[in-house]
Amino acid sequence: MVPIQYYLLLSASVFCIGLFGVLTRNNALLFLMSVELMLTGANINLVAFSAQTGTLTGQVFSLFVIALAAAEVAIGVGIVLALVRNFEGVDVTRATTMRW
Amino acid sequence: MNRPRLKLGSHLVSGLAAVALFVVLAAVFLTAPFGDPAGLVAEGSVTAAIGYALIDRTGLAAFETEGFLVALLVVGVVLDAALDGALLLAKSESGGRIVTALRTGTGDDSRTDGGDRETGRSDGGGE
Amino acid sequence: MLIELLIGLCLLGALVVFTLPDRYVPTAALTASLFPLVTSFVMLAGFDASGNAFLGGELAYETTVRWIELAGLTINWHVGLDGISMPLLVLTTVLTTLAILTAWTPIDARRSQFYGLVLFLEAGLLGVFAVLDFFAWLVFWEAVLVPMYLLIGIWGGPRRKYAAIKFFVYTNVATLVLFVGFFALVFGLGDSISSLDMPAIAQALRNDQLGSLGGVAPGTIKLAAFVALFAGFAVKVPLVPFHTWLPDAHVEAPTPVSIVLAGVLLKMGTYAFLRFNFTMLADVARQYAQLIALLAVVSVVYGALLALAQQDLKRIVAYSSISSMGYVLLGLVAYTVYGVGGATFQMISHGLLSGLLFACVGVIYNTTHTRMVGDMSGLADRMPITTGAFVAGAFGYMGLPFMSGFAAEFFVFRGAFGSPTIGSPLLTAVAMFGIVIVAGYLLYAMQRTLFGEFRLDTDYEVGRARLHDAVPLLVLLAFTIAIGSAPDLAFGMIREAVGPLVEGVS
Amino acid sequence: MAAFDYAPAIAVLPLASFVIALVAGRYMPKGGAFAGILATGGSLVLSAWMAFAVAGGDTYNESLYTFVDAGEELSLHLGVLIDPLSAMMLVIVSLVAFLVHVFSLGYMNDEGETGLPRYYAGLGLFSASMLGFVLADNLFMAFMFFEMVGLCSWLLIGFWFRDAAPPSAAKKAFLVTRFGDYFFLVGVVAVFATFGTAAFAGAESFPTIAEEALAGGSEGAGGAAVTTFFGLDPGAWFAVIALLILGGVIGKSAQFPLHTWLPDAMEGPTPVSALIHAATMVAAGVYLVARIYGFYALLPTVLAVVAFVGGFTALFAATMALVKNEIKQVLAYSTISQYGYMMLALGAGGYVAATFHLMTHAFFKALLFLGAGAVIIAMHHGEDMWEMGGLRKKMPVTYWTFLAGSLALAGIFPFAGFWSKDEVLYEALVHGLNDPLLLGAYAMGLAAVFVTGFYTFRMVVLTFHGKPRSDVARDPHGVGWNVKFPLVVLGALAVVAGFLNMAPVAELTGLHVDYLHQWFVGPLEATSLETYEGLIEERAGYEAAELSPLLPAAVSLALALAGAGLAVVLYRGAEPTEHTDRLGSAKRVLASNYYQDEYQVWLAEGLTARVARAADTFDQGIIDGVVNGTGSVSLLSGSRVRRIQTGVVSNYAALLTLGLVALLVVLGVTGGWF
Repeated sequence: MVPIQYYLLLSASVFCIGLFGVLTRNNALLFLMSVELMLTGANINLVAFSAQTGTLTGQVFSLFVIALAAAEVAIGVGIVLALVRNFEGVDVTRATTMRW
Repeated sequence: MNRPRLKLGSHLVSGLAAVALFVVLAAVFLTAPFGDPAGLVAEGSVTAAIGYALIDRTGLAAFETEGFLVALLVVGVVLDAALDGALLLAKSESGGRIVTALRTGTGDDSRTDGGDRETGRSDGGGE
Repeated sequence: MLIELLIGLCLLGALVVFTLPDRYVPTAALTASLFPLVTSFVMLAGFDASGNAFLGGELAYETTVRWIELAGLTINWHVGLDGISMPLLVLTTVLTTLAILTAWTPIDARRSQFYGLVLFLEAGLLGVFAVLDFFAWLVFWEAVLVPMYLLIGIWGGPRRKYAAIKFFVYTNVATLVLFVGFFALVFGLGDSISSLDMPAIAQALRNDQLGSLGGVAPGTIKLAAFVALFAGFAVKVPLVPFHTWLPDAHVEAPTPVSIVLAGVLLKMGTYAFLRFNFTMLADVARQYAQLIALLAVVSVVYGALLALAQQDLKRIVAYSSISSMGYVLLGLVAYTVYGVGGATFQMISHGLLSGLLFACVGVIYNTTHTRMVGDMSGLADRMPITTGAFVAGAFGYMGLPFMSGFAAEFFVFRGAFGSPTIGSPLLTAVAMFGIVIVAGYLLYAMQRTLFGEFRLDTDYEVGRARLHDAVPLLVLLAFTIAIGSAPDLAFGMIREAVGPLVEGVS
Repeated sequence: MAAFDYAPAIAVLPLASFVIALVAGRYMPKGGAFAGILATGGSLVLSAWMAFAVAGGDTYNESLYTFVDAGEELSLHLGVLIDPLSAMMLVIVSLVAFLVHVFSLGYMNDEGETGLPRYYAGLGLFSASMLGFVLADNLFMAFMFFEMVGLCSWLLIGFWFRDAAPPSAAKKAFLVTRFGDYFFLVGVVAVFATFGTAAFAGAESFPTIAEEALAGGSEGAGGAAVTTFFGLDPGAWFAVIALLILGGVIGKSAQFPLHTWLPDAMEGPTPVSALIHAATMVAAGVYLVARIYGFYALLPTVLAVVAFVGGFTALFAATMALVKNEIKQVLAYSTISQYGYMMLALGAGGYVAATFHLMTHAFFKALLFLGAGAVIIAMHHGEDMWEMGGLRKKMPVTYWTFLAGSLALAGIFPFAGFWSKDEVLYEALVHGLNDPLLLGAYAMGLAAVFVTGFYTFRMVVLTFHGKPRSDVARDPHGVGWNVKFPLVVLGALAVVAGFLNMAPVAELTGLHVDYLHQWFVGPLEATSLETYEGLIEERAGYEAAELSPLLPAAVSLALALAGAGLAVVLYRGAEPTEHTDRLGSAKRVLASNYYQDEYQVWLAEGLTARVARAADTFDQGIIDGVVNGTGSVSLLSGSRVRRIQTGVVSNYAALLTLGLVALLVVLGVTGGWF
């Protein structure tokens, strides 16, 4: 069987690619995509450990994650629309009202 | 020509944090002892077992699992709420009160934290 | 169960008063405070404890209930009284009732909240004196801060926010310090204690069961804990140089709050000194007795000098409280029956006398709307009762015989003079010079404000005190004279509790 | 023994009158005066009964009330000690208090004063405290009542609180005596710490223990158990204690340098001056030394200090009385001077002389003050002697009694003052011939005799003789029976009190007319005169020189007559003139009281107040500055640190990531993952 380290490295790299996107992009839509990548990384991790432990919990959880991701996208798009309306664009760095 | 172009620049610096995280994670994963994977060795359908697990019929599942009925219901409610919320946020500006609440810099009564009116738009700080 | 009843009555009274409309609140609050008052006197009458609560004495009204189970460390609801806490408990109920009475005139906004908070404060104070488990004790200790903060911050004078925040932050930081110090001891004791019961901890510490912690020797832990606890309580007492919150708090606080603040709240500090530093860690205290006595003397003389320089009547009394609290510390560190007993007696006496003086200043302020010495003179003619009470209180403060102040100070001096721990009587002799300075500033203030030709710069009509203003003054005066003429009313039980603490000290 | 069961009532009766006057005085006729008169009258009767019982050979020494019950060693008691000394003092105090109460009817009530209940309450409380002080059987109780009389003095000096001067004088009086009391308090505490008891008399009393300790020390064997401090041997430590207690004595008895409060105290009503600031409270200091004379007699150094302070004060105060223009001021300085004599006598080993002078002085000085009070009534509350004159014919009763008092004060034969002052000087001389310090004190005392004669008769002549120098003096206000009665009683006593102890006559003729000596050879051994004389010789090493009492008596009488004669010569005639200008610059010094007030005021206001203000500045600036500084630093750093909160989501995410990385690295390193 494939050792779990490989899966973990895969999941870590997918997660970090998503994170990289979040950190370097200003576009809210790209944010959403990047977040999807991060969730995928987490899902890989869950499934990998499901196989490692021989139980189904991880797989069930990844299902939940997928479902929640859908909800997240829905809200995310809503926020993006609000951004567009209030800050004339999808640039997240413009919305800085929640600061000191 | 209109094709993707790699945009390099100082905005990538913060991405180094992600790289660093990957390095650390990799270092941890590669050095950690996990033992041999158990694998899903039993006979039967994994998908069916997941289905049973979701509705708490763990006795019928071919694989060892726990019940997730409550989680399923909670997630269901959350999803519903999220969709409603998304709809509310996305509604046109004509009637949505929440949208108005989020708006800053245009309304007179909308500011509650004492922030400076002029910096609401222009002083992004991140660019 | 009487202690629980006592605290419960205060909380219940607070709840009821919170919900009442402002119009009925003053009477209701007074009535509500009478229940704990009567209860405390019933307890005093049936008081049958012997020995020191922390040194294996028989307690009165003791209850122990297992409350929270933690791994290896149980938290109990453990309350009980000995001869040290009983008089303080009575002092608290008496002063709270009288403070409520003095609030009738000056407090006219948000009455239900005010009186409710005062009753809540009373519950906290009673808990501090009655509870013997550290966890619950700390809860009460901190619970006192909140109502006090609000009472100063809402109903105070012009700089009330500054004073309230200063009070809260200062004392809260102090609590943090003492908390760290105490838990160093708890962890150092390790398996030798099974609960946060303070008497048990005291016994374990006195039996030398303190182990090392993180490679630090037990002696060092003890010393560090002593310093941390000392600093924490010194803020509350307050001791020079941790005293600067007190004058600000007093000046801004309304009269009834000042009475409780000076009368009872400061005693929390000295009470904790007695219980923690001087009972649990008695060996450290004795080792550094001279240093502590020096601190006490500095507090006495420096506080008195500062009082001499003030023009605001409340500031004068506030600084003189610092001076008086110095006597308490001097008595505690003496480790003689008269020293520690006198210190406890001084807590009671100072509670009554400072309450009396603050109440007098309050009555004067309510009428004249000023507290500055230079703004008025000759009030004696217009306010004979207040003047009489002020004069009597001031002389009590100066240590007039047959009033409690004399007995307290004499006990402290007698205990400290030949004390085996302090060594030289010189420090005591210097501290005693406080009685001259205190006479200086109080006589000066009285001469300027009460006597001479009538003059008032603030242009208010000055008349006799109303009955509910006069009653607290007279009641306090009566108590002062009673325990000053027959000190054994309080000193008898105090001595009983102090005895085991000073046994065998040489 | 039945008599002594009523002893506490002597003090309790006036206390009851205090309560009555305070609570119900305003509803009673005469502002509660009658309660006070009855109470002090009752005290007088009881005191006389005590005196008879003591004369019958009984004494009483019991603790009656346990103030603090803390086992054998530590308890504090209030009790009663009645022996010849306290019995005599009780009679003096209750008699003067009674007469002053009566006199007050004329001085206060008839003059339409307001606040009379307060006045009579004060008088009652004072009488109770003073009698309590006299009754005290231990130093602790004595200190308590010592403080109480201080309070009463404050209350009564400041009786006319609407004026500016009386409250100020009251404050000064209390503060200056408080300064002395501070030392006394240290002394009391030291006595407890040293001996474990503060009882005056009995086997367990501290003078007895001290004597045993010193006896044991000198023989090299272990004496009684006393604890000394500072590594001093018992003798030196006892001297320290005695000097500390002496601090209280100097304060209360207005001895140099703490005498400054007494002249100011004349701001109080004149009956108060007579009772408190002449006859009784000021005597408390001297009485205290006499009370524990068994302790002082052990310590020759302290005795010498006492004598020297006394002698110096006697002369020093008398010179200031020379130039005063107010009748009460003259009497005030005279009082200081006379108490100096008593201290001189005590220091010189003349126990009987001191108590004798205490008694005669109480009578004649109370008389003089009450006489002055009568004059002040007549003058419509004017006190300046230059406004008076010629009152002799208008008020004969006052004049003749005042004259008797003056003759007694000046020490003219055969008035009371002659006998007592002569004995004081004789004792100082016979013991002083072997001791230069005492001899110096004696010389000052002798010089003061001349000065006393002068100022006394200057006062008499200016007040009563010549022609009236103002309109009020031409038509003085009349005085009633309540003024005359006390004057007559005291006048008679001023004449005859001296015959109680005619020591020189006894010496010359061999007749036993030194009744006071016999009185003090009392039944209670510890406080008996014989004990004291033995101690003075053995412990203090005083030796009496062989000397006839006649010559010194003649010398002092001659000096007194010379002083009085000079005053009469200078100030007689219809229109006397001021001669004080002839003193030149000395006049200014005398009139300014040797600048004693100035330096004491400077000590209080210039020095202490300035130090206090500096401390306040330090406190507000430095100590509170640090506290507020801590607050400001927190606020400032907070306002800097919050800048991290940029509002840009990417920055938050980056920080989150970095935090996670750091956390993982830390956990990994400490947990050994790598």
